[in-house]
Formats: sequence, C-alpha cells, structure tokens
Amino acid sequence: MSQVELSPAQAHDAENAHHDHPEWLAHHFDTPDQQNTSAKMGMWAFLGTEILMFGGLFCAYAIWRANHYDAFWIGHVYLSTAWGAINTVVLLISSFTMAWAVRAAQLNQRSLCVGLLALTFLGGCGFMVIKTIEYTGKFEHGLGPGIWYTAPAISKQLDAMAETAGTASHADAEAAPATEASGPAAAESANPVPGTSLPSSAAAPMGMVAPAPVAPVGHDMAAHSAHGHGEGHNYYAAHGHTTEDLVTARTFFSIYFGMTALHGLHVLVGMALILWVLLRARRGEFSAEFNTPVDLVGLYWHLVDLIWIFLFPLLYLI
Amino acid sequence: MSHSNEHAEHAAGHDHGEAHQHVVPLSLLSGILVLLLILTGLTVFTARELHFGEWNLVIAMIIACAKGTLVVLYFMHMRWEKMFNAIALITALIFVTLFISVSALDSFQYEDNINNYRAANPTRVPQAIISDAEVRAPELAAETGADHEAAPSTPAAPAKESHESGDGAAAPHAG
Amino acid sequence: MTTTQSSIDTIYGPDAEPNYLNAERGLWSWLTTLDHKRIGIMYLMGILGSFALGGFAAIMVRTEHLSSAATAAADQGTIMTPDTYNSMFTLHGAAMVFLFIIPGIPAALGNFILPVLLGAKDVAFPRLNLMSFYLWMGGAIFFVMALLMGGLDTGWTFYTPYSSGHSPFGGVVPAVFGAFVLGFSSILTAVNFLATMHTLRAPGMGWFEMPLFCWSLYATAVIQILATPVLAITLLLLIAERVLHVGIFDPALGGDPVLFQHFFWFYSHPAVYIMILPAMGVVSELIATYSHKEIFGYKFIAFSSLAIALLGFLVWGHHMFVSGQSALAGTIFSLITFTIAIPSAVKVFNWLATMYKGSIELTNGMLYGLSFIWVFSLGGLTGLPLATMVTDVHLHDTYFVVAHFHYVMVGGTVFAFLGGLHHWWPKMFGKMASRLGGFIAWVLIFGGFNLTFFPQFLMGSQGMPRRYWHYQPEFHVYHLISSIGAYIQLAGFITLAVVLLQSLIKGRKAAANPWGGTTLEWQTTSPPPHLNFDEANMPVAGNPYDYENIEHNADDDEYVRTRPQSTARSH
Amino acid sequence: MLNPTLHNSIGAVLANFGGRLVLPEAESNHASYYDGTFDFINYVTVFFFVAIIVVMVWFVWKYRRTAANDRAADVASHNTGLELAWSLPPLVIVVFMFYFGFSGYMKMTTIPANAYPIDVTGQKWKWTFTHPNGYTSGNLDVPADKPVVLNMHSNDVIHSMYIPVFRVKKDVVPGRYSKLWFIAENPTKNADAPLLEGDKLDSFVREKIAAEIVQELKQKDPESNPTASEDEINARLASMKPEKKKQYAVDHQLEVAAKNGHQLYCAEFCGQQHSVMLAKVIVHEPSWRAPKPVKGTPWQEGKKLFMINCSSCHRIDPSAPPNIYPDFSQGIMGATHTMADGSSVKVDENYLHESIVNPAAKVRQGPWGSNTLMPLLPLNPQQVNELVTFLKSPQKEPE
Repeated sequence: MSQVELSPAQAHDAENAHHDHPEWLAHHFDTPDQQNTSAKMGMWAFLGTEILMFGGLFCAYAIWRANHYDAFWIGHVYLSTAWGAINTVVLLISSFTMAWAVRAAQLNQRSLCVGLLALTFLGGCGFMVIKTIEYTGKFEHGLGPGIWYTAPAISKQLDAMAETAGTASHADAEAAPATEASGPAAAESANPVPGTSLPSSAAAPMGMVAPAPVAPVGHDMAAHSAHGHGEGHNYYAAHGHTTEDLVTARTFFSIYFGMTALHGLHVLVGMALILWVLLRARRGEFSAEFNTPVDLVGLYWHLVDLIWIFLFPLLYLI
Repeated sequence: MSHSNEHAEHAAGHDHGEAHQHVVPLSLLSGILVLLLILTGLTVFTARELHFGEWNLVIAMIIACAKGTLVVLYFMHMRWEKMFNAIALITALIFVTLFISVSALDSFQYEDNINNYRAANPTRVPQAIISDAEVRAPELAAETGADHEAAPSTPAAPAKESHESGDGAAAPHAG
Repeated sequence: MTTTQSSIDTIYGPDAEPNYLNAERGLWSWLTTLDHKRIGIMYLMGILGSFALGGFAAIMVRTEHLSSAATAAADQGTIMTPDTYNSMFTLHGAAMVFLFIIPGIPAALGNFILPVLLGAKDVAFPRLNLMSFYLWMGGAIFFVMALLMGGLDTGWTFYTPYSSGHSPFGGVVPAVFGAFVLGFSSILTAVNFLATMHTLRAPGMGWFEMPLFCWSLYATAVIQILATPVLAITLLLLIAERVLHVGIFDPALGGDPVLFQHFFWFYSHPAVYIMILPAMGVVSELIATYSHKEIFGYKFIAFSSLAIALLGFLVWGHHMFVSGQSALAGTIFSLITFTIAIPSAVKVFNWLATMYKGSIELTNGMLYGLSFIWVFSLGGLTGLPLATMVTDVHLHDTYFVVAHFHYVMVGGTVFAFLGGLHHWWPKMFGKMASRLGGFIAWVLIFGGFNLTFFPQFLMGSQGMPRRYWHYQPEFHVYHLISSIGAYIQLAGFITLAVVLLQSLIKGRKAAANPWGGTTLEWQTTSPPPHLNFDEANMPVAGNPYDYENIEHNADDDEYVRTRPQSTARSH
Repeated sequence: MLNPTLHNSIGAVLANFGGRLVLPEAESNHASYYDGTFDFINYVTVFFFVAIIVVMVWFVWKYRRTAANDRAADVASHNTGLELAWSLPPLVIVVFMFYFGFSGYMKMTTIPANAYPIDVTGQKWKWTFTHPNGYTSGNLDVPADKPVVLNMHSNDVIHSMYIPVFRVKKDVVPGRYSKLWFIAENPTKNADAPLLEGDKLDSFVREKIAAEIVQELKQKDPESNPTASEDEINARLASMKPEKKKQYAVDHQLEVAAKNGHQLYCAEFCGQQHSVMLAKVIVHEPSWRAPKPVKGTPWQEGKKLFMINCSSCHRIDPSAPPNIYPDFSQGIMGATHTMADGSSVKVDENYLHESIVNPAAKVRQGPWGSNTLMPLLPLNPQQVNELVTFLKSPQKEPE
C-alpha cells in the first residue's frame, strides 16, 4: 500500500512532478506523516479484524470447555507441553528480533535490519517445523480433526482407566438393549488398527506423554469407568452407548486443530511478508524516512505472537 | 528504563521530514523479552506444579494478558501510537468479549436441555456416521464402519416424561 | 471491456476535456487501475450483473408461485421441481445479499464518490482497493462455480446441520467459500474507507463538515470491521464441518446447531445495517439537495448512524426467539432491539423536517429518496411485531418476515441505491439521463414493488411459511398478486436499464453541478479528472449543506455558487 | 409495569376493536394475548406510517419548487428540543411493546405441570406424534380445553413446529428437546363422530370398492375408461369380513377428522420436501383418550408404518396428488426399474428389503437426482418385514 506508485497514468505523473514529493510517497498523500499514519491506522483496523476472527474460535473453545471440562482434560493430556513451551519461546524471540528489526530500519542500520529479519524468518521456520512434528504425532495416533479422529489412543487410555476402576463397562454394555441389537453387525465391521498401541513415552514422539491414569483435580475417576474399550469409530459402533467425554474429546481435537491451523496459516503469511520486506530491505528501499512496510509487517508478526500467547495456556495447560 | 538516547535518534529523523515515529531503545526491547520468557516459565510452572483447580485457568489467563499487554505496548509501540489505534484494538477486544459472553450465556442456559437428550438417546454417534454417508456417498460409510442394518429401533416408543431409559425413540438413522 | 473503451471514445470524443474515463486507454488500464473512480465503475458493473442474476432467480421463484396460483392447484402445473425451487430461492438470497446489497452502496457508489466528497485525490490505499475488487470478483466466481457444481439449497443463512451434513447439493462448499472471500473484500474496503476518512479529508474539513453520506459509510465500515471476521471464521468452520465433520455445529457429533446461529447472526444482523446505513446516508444527501435546504439535525443523523452501528451488535438474537435460544437471552435481545428503533425513527423525522419549508424539486433522484421514506418506514414499523417476543413466535419464518426484510432491503437499499445512481450519474459519466424515461421506470419499480410485497405481509400473518414450494390453496390469490407485482418490477428495471444506457450514448452533456448540490463533488467537472480536482481548482471545504448562495443558471441548466460557502456549519 | 389482568383486558379490547384483518382464526389459549399485542402494534404502525406519509406528501406539494419558492424559506438546521420531542415518546411506546411481548412470551413458555405430554419426532419430511399410551399417528390428536405439551426432538436437521391457529411455533433442534404447550379451544368438527354404521357405512364401503375395482381394471388396460359394475361391488361387499368393514369405518373417521383439522407446518427449511412436511391438528372432545394401539396383521402394521414413514413421498392412493418420487399407487411388485447407474432391477422381496435398510445400495433413476437418497428409517427387522409385506400389495390386504 505504501509501495512506489506504479500506475501507468502519465497524466498524473505529470501533475505530480513535485520536487519535494519523494518517490515512496504515494501521489494522493501530501506528507509522509499522513501516509504513515494512514498505513498504521489501516493496519490496526485490520489487526482488529484478525482478533475478531480468532474470537469465533475462542468462543467455541470457551463454550465447549465450560460444558465439557473432563473431555478437554483428557484431550489436552495428549498435547506436548514441552513442544508448546518451546514454540512459545521461539515465537517470543522472533517477535523480539522483529521489533529490533523495526528499530534498525528506523535507524538506517540496513544490514542489521536484514540480518534481524532473516532471524525472524528462521524463528517462523522453527515454529512451523515443531508444529509439523506435533501434527504428525497427532495424526499417527488417530487424533486428527473430524474424520481423521479415530482415537485408538484415547480409547486405550480410557480402557486402562476402566480397568483400574473395575469392570463396570461390561455390565453397562449388557444393560443397554440397543447395544445387543447392533452388536453382531457392527462387530463384524470392526477393524482394529494394528500397530497402534497404548501411547508410552518410548513410542510416542517427544512429549506424547503416556498419561498415567491420573485424574485432574476434582475429576471423578469413576465417571470414566463406563467408557469401555474398542477401536476408533468402531468403538462407538460396537458399543452403541458412549459418554459425553469421548465425543467431546473429538471436538477438543477439532478445536485444537482449528485454532492452531488458523494460527499456523497466519505464521506462514507472516513469513512470506517478512521475506518480502527482507528482500526490499536488501535492495535498500528503506530508510529512516521511509520504513512503513517493515513496521506494518512487524505489527502483523507481533499479532501472530500475541495470539499464540493465549493459545498456549488454553490448549496445552488446561 | 532510560529513554534519552531514542529521543536523540528521533530528533534526527525529524530533520528529514520523517513521519512521527518512535524508536524503542534496545535495552527496553531486551528487557521486555526477558520478562516475557520469565512469564512463560511461570505459566508452565503454575499450570503443571500448582493445583488450584478452576483458578489455574484464571492464573494462566492473567499471565497471558500480562504478556499480551507487554507485546502490544512495547513490541507493537502502542505506548507511542495515536489514540485511534488503541481504540481500534480495545473495540475489537470489547466486541470479542461481547460475542463470547452472550453466546456462552445462552449456551449455558440451554445446556441442560441437551444433556437430558443425550442421557436419553445415547446412540447418537453412529447416527452421525450414517449422516456422513448420506452426503459423502456409500464408500465413506464403509470406510467409517457405519452399518445401516445395525440400526435397532423402536420408533413408536412411548414418550416417557423422564426419558431415563436408553431405548427411546431416537434410534440411529440417516434422517 | 475493449469495446467499453472504444465506446468511451465514441461518447466523449478524442478531443473531449481530460477526465478519468479517457485519462488512460485500453482494457489493461481498467484492469490495473488504481483510480477509485474506475474501481467504483467496475464494482458498479459487477454488482449490477449480480443484481440481474439475483433478479432472475427471484423472477423464477415468483413464476413458480404464479404457475401454481394460475392453475389453482399447488401440486400441479408448477414449472420446477422442489430442488430447483430451493436452489432458486437460495441463489436469490445469496446473490442479492453477498454480491449485491452488501457491496452495493459502499463499494460501488461509495468508492466512486467518497474521496471526492472528502476532497481527496484517492482512497488511502488504492492498491488495497483494487485488491478488494478482485476479491469480490473471486467471491463472485465461486458463486458461479457453486451453480455449475449443482447449486445449493441451504438458504442464504446456511443453517447447520442441514448445510453441514444433509444438503445433497454440490455447490454448498464453493458458495460458502465464496461468501468467505467476499467477506475479505468487504473488510478491506472498510479498512480503506476508515483510513481515508481519518487522514484524507480536505483542508478545512472537520469531522462535522463531512457530508452525511461519509458518516454513514464510517458507521458501515465500523460494522464491517467488527462483524465480518466472525462471519469468516463461521464459514470456515462450516466448511470444516461439512468436509471434515469436526463436530462443532453438527449435533450428531456432539455439536450445537444453535451456536452456529449465534455465530452467523453475530455477523448477519449487523450486516443488515451494512446494507441500510449507507442507504440512509444517500437519502440524507438526496433529501437535502433536492429540498435545497440544509439538512435538519446534522449531528443527530450522524450520531444515529453510529448508534445504530453499535447497537446493531447487541440484537442478533432476535432472529432466534423460537430457535431454542433461552428466554433470558431472548429477553435481553428483544429489549435492545427496541432501542434501535429510535435512531432509525430519528432519521425519518429529520428528513421530514429538512423538507419543511424547503424548495422541493421532484427529480427522479428525489422520487427514489421519498420512496425510501415510504418503504423504509413500512419496513421498519413492521419490524416492531418481529422484535416483540410473543408476536414474533407466530410471524417468524413466514412471509411476514419475507415482506419485512424486502421492504427494508429492496425498499431501503435498492431504492437508495437507485436514487444515488440517478443523483451521481451525471458526475460518473458526464451525461444526463432522460427524466421522463426515469420517471416511468420509477412508477413501475415503486408500484411493482409494493404490489409484490404488501400482499406478503397479509399472507405471512395468516400463516404462510416461507421457503415453501407447495402452499395451501387459500394463499393463491396473494401469490398471484405478488407475482404480477414482480413482473411489473421487472419491466421497471428493464426500462431503467434502457434509459441509463441511452443516456450514455445520446444523453445531454452534464454540467458540473446540475442539481444544485453543495458537497465537494459538485465543485469539480463532470466527469471528474483523474485526480478528482484540477490543480487550479482545489476543493474548498466548508459547510457541506450551505444552499444560500447557490444560484440556478437557466441558460446552461447549471447551478453556480455566487459567494463562497460558509466555512463551517451554522452551529 | 401493568398488571396482567389489565394487560389482558387491553388486549381483549384491542383484539375486538375493528375486527382482525390479517390473522387466522384464534383456536388456542395463546391467541387472546397474542392477538391483543399484535393489534396494538398494528395500530401504532398504521398510525405512524400514515402520519409520516401524509406529512411527506403534504410537504412535497406545499413546498414544491416554483418560481416563487426557488429557495428554502426556512434555514433552521437543528432544534434539540424538537429532536428530543420526537425521540422520547416513541421510546416509551416501544417499552410498552417490549413489556407486552415479554409477558406474553413468559406465558407461552411456562408449561403447566399437569399438561398432557405428546412426544413429537421431526424427521425429513414427516412428523410423528406418540402419545403416552404408545398410540402413534402422523397427525396431532389433542383433547380440547386441556393443556398439552409437545416434547419435540429431531432425528436429522432443524425443523420447526408451527400451528398458525394456535399462534405457536418452536424449532425442533436435533440433539436436544424443545417444548411447546397450548390449550386447544374448540373440538374439530366431526373429529369424534360416531363410527359409520349400517347403510351409511355400506355406501362408504361401496365407494371404496368401486374405486378399487376401477383401479384394478385400469391396471390391466391403462387406456380404458372402466366403470365398476353394481354386481361386482355387491359381490365384494357381501363377501367382506366384518373386521375389515369395521376398519373402513375407522378409516372414514380419521379421514373426516383430518380434513377438518387445523394445518400444521414445518417452518424451518429442512430440504427438498420441506413444503410437504405437513400434518393436521385434530382437536377432540375434552373426554377424549388416545386409542389403545392394537396390533394388527403384519400387512396392517406395515400400512401403519408406511403411513407414518413413507406416505409423504410415496403415493399409494391414486386420487392423491402425484409427486416426483416413485409412485406405488399401481403396485410395484414385479415391475422392472432402471437404476441411476443404468442397470435395471426387477422388484422382488429382496429388493424391497434392501431398499429400506440400505437406501444407497440401489438408487432408482428419476427426477429426484442421483444425489438424493431416501432417508434411512428407524425400523427394527420385524418392522422392515411388515413394511415389505405391505409394499408387496399396497392396495389391498391379501386375503
């Protein structure tokens, strides 16, 4: 928006051949201050829209968490706090280098600015690499969003809980008439996924902690005794009855993926923008007089950081 | 933290007709980073090691808000920005709060209604898989293991006021 | 558009004085233009195309009802299957709402006229402006794709779980994605206008020297920025729900369909004000200009726009009184809904007061302005029983609601849009449109409109549900009248199109100020030059409604200012 | 705030003043306060609309631009007193509207404890009403003068229960219960008429037999225009079993009641056949009890299931209006159908069975399009068999 005016309009170039109108100042602005103020104002308004966009997901999160705390607790156990915390640190540092890059641009420190932007870009790369590791682990364990949620891991976990709490699940299953009717046909289609095992710290990627059947504070262990056992969807098909928590653990992972994927998308967009200003900075387009693009990209990057600051405790530290 | 040197830098900018910009001193930026890292450690520590139940969320959110405020004020220069930009941000936050709180308020009001239904109709998950099938063609049904024939039913089940039993009217089907 | 360019040359001649239309030549110069006026014109063409598309669907819907009514058998003699009917009303709603009404006044008229009204050379971010136009095009293309992929039948509201798991139509995902893209177009336009109004006002133009159209666009921009992102995430979640079955809105997976309605209406109710606020701004300009009198209660009108914009966010739940929303939420929403009636009423009273002791000229623009008062009053007042919790129970989802929002939106937005189009047409193209032809079109459109929608109030309150392919025989007569009205409207719109096209080719050359307007756009030539104002003739801002020293020059049919306008409004 | 009695009396006065132009008949307890509120708002609306338009037209005429009036005579641009004067009174009026609406809504949502419960299932595209004793019907039978509560739930998408003459509407949302209550005021005409007997029954049965014969003849030769001979009718009537005749009497009663019943709609768009998701409300005498469900023959049970689950899309009565879905009025056994993939299938018992339990397995070619599947019905195996038994001979029970 504050790029050099490229319009083919010969007419307006002629009209605007002011000696005091710098090349980077768009034709419709009178002063650099006006241009910079406009740009920042537009950016902040846009950041407001970003906040509201994430607001929708935060709303879904808040309502589900309030209504199904147990399910969220079960789900979050499968997220790696360590990776989450490392990612937070990576983003914070890249945010710092970005802020420093803006300062460098303001002070005409061109090579420092380029270096800092490169570091920020690397920070973004690091974040995405870690996210990829986490995502891969989730998908491997059938903990993807929506149709990719087959949840053998969670069923096993609940199974373990059920065993410690007694064998109520079987009694329960027999008690439900619907189960008997659907049993044989569904059991036939049951297709246990071989190779998916109970998550343990050895088998799982870093931080896929094997949750010992530890109940969260105020968590009623017996409530989980009826979860039964089974594999993924077929668990439901085979048992006919289910509990709130299993279904909502599925929703937890949907919300988790929704939030982190939208955030990840913003990281990618931010990285592309950083690359863009990095190249322009290398060409020496910015100066103490004109550095609005660096400033704006910085604002965007900080917003990405800001959102992660909230996502981290909400998703990883329930 | 001292602001003296950035004022000098700032003044230098002005001579060239520079837009009104604020240069944040490096020491301030680094200080903020350190604070942010400490707060991150704190949030992990409180969540993992201390058990205050519901209050854990409150503590985590207070820390997150503190971190966010630091980022906005210093990294994003909000301290030195025009009033409009702050208003834009605050308005956005107010409307997010409004949106979440009113939706949540309503949701909590009718949640009992949903729970009663779920207690009385526990077979809703297969139902979902079949409804996928309706839209996404039969192969998806096979893939997800949904089995239409398995649907048991007593469609004419008497209406029980309490709906305590599971064999109620809503047997799985694709609607 | 090459032909457009050559016709521009034919119309204005190679030696016409330079204006934005002949400043650059060729298709490429249009597609890459950063001139807000050209972007406005491109928007205008796009939204008129969408209007035609939506109008076609509307005529199909009415023809279907006409055919059932004519054969007096709801089950026979219909011209389409229920699937076709369902996709027609959905197409009508979606195209009209997302492609036409929401961008209509802000993006087409606003884009063209806002910077000129402010005395600026362009909007703050011309590139962003072009980008938002292309986003709009992209969204429109997705809608066309949705049609090609089998259409959609969810209604424009996309209610879950029907849209997320049940509708067998292939066009749901592309259409939803199209609406998502259009949302971004809308957001970028709003960001642009906001920054423009903050930083690019002409020297001497304080906030209260802005024309009221600018105030209404400001309020609109606030809504667009605060509400549209929520729609964006809602639509993304809907796509995720349909494709991945994430289970947030689908009750079969533990989701909550009423939550979707909260999400949807958090945007879509404010969106109603995105549609109506700019229209109110246009009408303020029309009434003042053609009464040749300073607008009455400037600040009340300006602040009522902002009040409507903010209160508009607190009333979304009145769409959900019978939806399973709790009585508590319903009560809150109903109460706040009533308060929003007041700023709307204030505007109507102020317009009437502006006409009092004015010198009222019944131009075609003014006719649309007055029609707006008629239909908006009726539309607004029939909103009262819908905001009242108990009466809404019976009226919800009936033709009463259909009639109500058509009175507000067609009546409101379309009439103001057409009024604004007549008002600024000379400025846009430098040509005067035929007054008689325009009058005939107005008679047909206004008459046809009332004939179409008034019977719908009656049948709705008698219990005719909306979105019904079949209906009970007792409603035949209403549907018959309604469909006849629709055809009269169609004739009116065709007449109008002919009149406007004819004016481009054969129209009399427009003077700089043909209507006696006092806002800044009338200080420049018609059509304006590339940067809106000549260097020699930079705009002078002052009281935007100072009609005292404007004299009519009968020889040129032009108004000229005899003394400089007062520097500030009179209070 | 107004006390409820006063509110009611205002409502009653307003409701009776000048008649009711645009509302349907009032048939439930909710109608009185509903109509009062509606009329109050109506009069306010008409008053303001007329006032605005009269003033507008008058101004346009009086202050039209002429040579003498070529500039505004008055340049007052604001008057705060006036602004407040026209802002505050409307505010007071709308507060009243809110109060009427609120108090009415509270009445509409406060369900009496002793209400007669009816379980309502909404499903694409039919309503099922189940009474506490297990009596199930596709129409809503309610006793007059007693509070009735509908416990509603949906098996698929959002539907909306709408009975205009009762002034009630409530969305039926999947995954939860929603409730609606009312007291129906006037019994439907002939809803509880005594069963036909003697000559009247005979003449009704004769009509039915005549239609049956005509149809049979037409099935043999579609081109012909047959009439049923008196002898044939008499013969069949004579050989008819008494239980069968009794069944005709019951059918007749239901037919008459449904014809006179109030219209019930689905008001929330629910897909292709949204506009035929209709039912009738039949109001019975206050002493009415839901009939005990009696188990009939498999064919009769199948017919019941068909009427509840299938009849909104598939026609069996040749005099009923046709629609786009497969038509069973001429019977289907033995027919050869073309499938969506071009193959053809001969209709037999297995095919019928499969089509019910797995609608996606073989989809018939037709105007409904290849992507519209018949919904899966909530039937148990026994019910499926009963339905197949019925479908094998939908016109008449095999002897």
